[in-house]
Amino acid sequence: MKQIFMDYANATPCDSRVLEAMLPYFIEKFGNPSSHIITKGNEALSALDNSRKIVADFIGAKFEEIIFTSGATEANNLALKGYAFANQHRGKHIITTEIEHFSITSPLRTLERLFGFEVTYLPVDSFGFVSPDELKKSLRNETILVSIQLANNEIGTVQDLKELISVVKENSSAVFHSDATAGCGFIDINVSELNIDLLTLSPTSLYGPKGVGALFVKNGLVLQPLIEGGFQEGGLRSGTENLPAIVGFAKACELGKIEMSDRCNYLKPLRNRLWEGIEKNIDFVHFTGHPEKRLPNNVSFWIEFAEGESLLLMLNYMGVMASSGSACSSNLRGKSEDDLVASPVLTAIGVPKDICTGSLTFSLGMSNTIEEIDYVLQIFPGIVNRLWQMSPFYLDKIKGHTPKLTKVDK
Amino acid sequence: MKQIFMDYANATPCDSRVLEAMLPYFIEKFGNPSSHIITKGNEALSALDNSRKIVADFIGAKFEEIIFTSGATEANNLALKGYAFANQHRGKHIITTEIEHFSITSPLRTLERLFGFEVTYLPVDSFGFVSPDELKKSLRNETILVSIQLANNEIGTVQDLKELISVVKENSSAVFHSDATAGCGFIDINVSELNIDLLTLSPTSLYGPKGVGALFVKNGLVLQPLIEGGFQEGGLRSGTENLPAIVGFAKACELGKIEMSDRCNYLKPLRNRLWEGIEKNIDFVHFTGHPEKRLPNNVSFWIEFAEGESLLLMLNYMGVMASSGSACSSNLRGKSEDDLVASPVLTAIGVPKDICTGSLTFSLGMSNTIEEIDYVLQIFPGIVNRLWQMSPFYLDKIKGHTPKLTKVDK
Amino acid sequence: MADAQGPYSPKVMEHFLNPKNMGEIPDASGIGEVGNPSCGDVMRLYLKINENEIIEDAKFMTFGCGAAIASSSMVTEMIKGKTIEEALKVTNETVAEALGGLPPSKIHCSVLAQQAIEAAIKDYREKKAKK
Amino acid sequence: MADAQGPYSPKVMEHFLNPKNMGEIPDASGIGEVGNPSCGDVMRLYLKINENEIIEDAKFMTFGCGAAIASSSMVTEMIKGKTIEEALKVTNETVAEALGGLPPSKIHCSVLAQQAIEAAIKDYREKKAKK
Ligand SMILES: Cc1ncc(COP(=O)(O)O)c(C=O)c1O
Ligand SMILES: Cc1ncc(COP(=O)(O)O)c(C=O)c1O
Repeated sequence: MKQIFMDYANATPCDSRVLEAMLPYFIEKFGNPSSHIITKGNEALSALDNSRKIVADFIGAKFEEIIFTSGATEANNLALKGYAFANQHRGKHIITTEIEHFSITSPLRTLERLFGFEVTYLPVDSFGFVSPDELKKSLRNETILVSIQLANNEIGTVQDLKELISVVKENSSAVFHSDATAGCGFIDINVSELNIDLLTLSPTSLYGPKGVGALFVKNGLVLQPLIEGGFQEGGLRSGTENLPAIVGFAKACELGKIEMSDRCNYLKPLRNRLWEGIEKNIDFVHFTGHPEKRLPNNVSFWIEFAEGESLLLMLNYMGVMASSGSACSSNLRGKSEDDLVASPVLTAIGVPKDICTGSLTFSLGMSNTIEEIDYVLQIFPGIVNRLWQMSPFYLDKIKGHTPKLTKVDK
Repeated sequence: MKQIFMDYANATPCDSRVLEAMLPYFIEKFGNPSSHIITKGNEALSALDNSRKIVADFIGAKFEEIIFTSGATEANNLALKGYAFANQHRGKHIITTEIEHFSITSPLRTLERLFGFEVTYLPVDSFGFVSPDELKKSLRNETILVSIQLANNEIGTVQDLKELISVVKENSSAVFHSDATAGCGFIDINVSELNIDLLTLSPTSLYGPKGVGALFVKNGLVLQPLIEGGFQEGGLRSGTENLPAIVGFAKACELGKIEMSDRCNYLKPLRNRLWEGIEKNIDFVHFTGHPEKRLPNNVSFWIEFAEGESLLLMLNYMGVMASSGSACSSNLRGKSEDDLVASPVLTAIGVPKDICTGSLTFSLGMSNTIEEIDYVLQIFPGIVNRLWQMSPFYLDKIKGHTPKLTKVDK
Repeated sequence: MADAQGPYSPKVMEHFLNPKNMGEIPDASGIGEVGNPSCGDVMRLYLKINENEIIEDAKFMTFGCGAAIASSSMVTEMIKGKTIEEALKVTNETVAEALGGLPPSKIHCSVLAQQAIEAAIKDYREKKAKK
Repeated sequence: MADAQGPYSPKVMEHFLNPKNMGEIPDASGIGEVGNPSCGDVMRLYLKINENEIIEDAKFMTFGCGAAIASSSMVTEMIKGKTIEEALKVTNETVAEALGGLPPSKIHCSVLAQQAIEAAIKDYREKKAKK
């Protein structure tokens, strides 16, 4: 059976041009940039410098403002804990939102629990937007840091960062961090236009490699490093640099810069076709996120009377791979039921908490085709119906209601 | 000119079999192990599980006792800060040695400076050995953690960990961590025989990839994660797993296990030839580290009246790459003179502090040959002599002294 | 560790994809509905019990994940033809075992199945007592 | 950022690999020895100064890194033929510049060169005063 991958928010293959750029750095150019007195090390340092320059250019930053990390999660942790530890004498209040990734909220919970910080989690509206007014009201004298994502990987909503940043800048001395992991492959970012202080970048949405990410740290900001040792990355992140991945990240940025608008133009019609097809053919569907201000590759919704993990399993059985924010589909590797955590994003945008929601996210990529979209639209109604037929809630509900389903498999 | 690489302690190329094992995971098998409900994710999780099993077997650990990190530096930071933060209620005293890598001492300095811990830095003897008696005397009721390296990457000395661990276990309730980065490619490690609690592993000396490492965490130990987020690695280390590198790491362990003794048998005679040649032909040389209990690939020494960076530059000019612990050769990327840090290892073993030592380390690898050793032996005396001829100290010293030098270039 | 098949055993997938005894029993002797408040799973079990207290038929309606649906299907198969005393001896462990094991985080789904039997039999006994 | 040549400019490497004016001047008019206690670099500068206070010859002996040796070599070249007043105007910046720049962490090597001139000329003047 054909395998159709529509979970690009959680995993992307490397672009073959990215892998090609990386390959020399495994065996041939294996040097350590810190040993740049010797030829091999100097060759490595040149590649590192060159990569840093490309990634800096990608977001309009300066060379020395890019700190390479092992990924977006580490960059988020460094931004939050690193800034908090180094600047706690100025205040111990941090502001974020209710729809951040766990790599934002988990370190913040630790700062609260172990290190005496106070964190405000701003609510969002039903589209997932943070209100500039609420943000303004939550700023205090002791607020040292505000962290708000660029785009949400689950519901696709893209914040108006520029406005949110100016609210913070005009009303406080707090610095602004944004997790741009989910957006940086689709949205042109310029750190000086945004007037932002800290920004997390990931190659994930750029068809770059795993094992690398970057934190933009505006010149002059002081951070306490989390990973200390050999003074790499200006002392902010020690450890021998993962040069193949860094070179691949840079290549992905270089290609992304050139091809970004083409990619968006390719993905948007596919996304719209999927969205419209689902809207037309399936009942009890609630789309999530803003219809316009959203990632060009994201279709997200929840379906009444069908549970997310079951939807995923059936779709996967039919060769279609997507993701869900339902508790039941989370963290299946956990040690107990307590390790299952529903996505807080759905709760934050007002999806009723008392039902285990059938949330689904299709995130498209450059390998997807119209034919694939049409195949999904062909099989999906039957899958939904099958689960409805098992659901006691659906049974109770439909007495007297004729669902809009147009196709039913078997 | 032929390039002769003898700095394997700081950089190793991937074994081609390691790279081959990694390749499918960049493009084809690009899934995210956390999305293992879907086929691509499950394929990734299987590879992750399989890799974890191989790395666990490599040191006789259990599957769930291996935590993958982005490298040895991160593993060291996680072991030290992670254990300290989670167990500070039991005491705030930590013991380490004066010859640890910066990825041990830097996080410990931070624990002292910012978080109220007290750290004892045990002295070592002239070979670099920690004294079991001194260790015993330094243990206190509040000692929660002892961290002593397996082998020193600079002077090659291998500690008797088994004895040191039993001193700690018999006289305290502290847990024992060891940084095995420099030793794990050459020394068979069994965590249960050692009775060790935490152990840092790196693929560096195993011809594995950059960007990955592992921390062995004995079942039952509680650590505060440094990088938090999506609950990967049992919650101890979040972030999408760097699967290609993890698979490569496992392959490197697999091969290392099989080939370790062959590798040692290949390297030792080369090392001895280099050592003996230098000993015979060059005056004012002081070998460092223990002559027997040392890494099979390491020749380290310092030379009077010649500075390390100059030696490196001249060797490199002649096509030979090595490393030095001299201040002048350190951290050349630093922002000022203050960023130059001499290796504390040499001071710890009693090398006179007041001269900028001409320390050199040749660390051999499987690509090196007898011919390469002989080439080094041929050019090295001339290089040393050239620097001596420039040195005011040498000038003052040799009045009346005939140096042992047998060959002099030009 | 992951099975080559995915998070679930082949048996779980079999019961999930082709559940046995799915649906209602309109004139059920006892109906048990149990749920897991933490994730919202709900399992409704219908039993047809004859005068010898033998379970002649069992059906289910379940809202939940793959493990919940498979556990529902498996439990109906396990108790059909059994006396209610025998059925009450079916535990979550036996359900999970019959399914070839469940991931640790999904053990609660087999617990739900055990609870559903208990609830349905309680309902049957209460209805019978009322008659 | 790294130069394609390594940490040092081609000019530094040239002076390091083929230093000019290396050695002693047995009957030097002035000798300056300066050092950097933090890393142990020592630069000894010998000057031959004629009756018109023109530096006729300059030689050095240096223990130190590539930058220290290159700075020594460069500074001897720069001051040969100059009057001592002119020589005293040679600054660490001009030495570093003449070398095509130095890494920030190595600027102190060019400072050493400047200090060596000052020390050697001081020694010359003291010796002269004693006569
Ligand atoms: C918005 C967002 N931030 C951060 C991350 C963490 O990225 P990584 O797991 O690559 O570290 C993700 C991953 O999906 C994400 O979607
Ligand atoms: C003994 C020792 N520990 C730790 C490290 C740090 O390793 P990495 O830079 O790969 O994180 C090194 C690196 O050379 C080392 O030699």
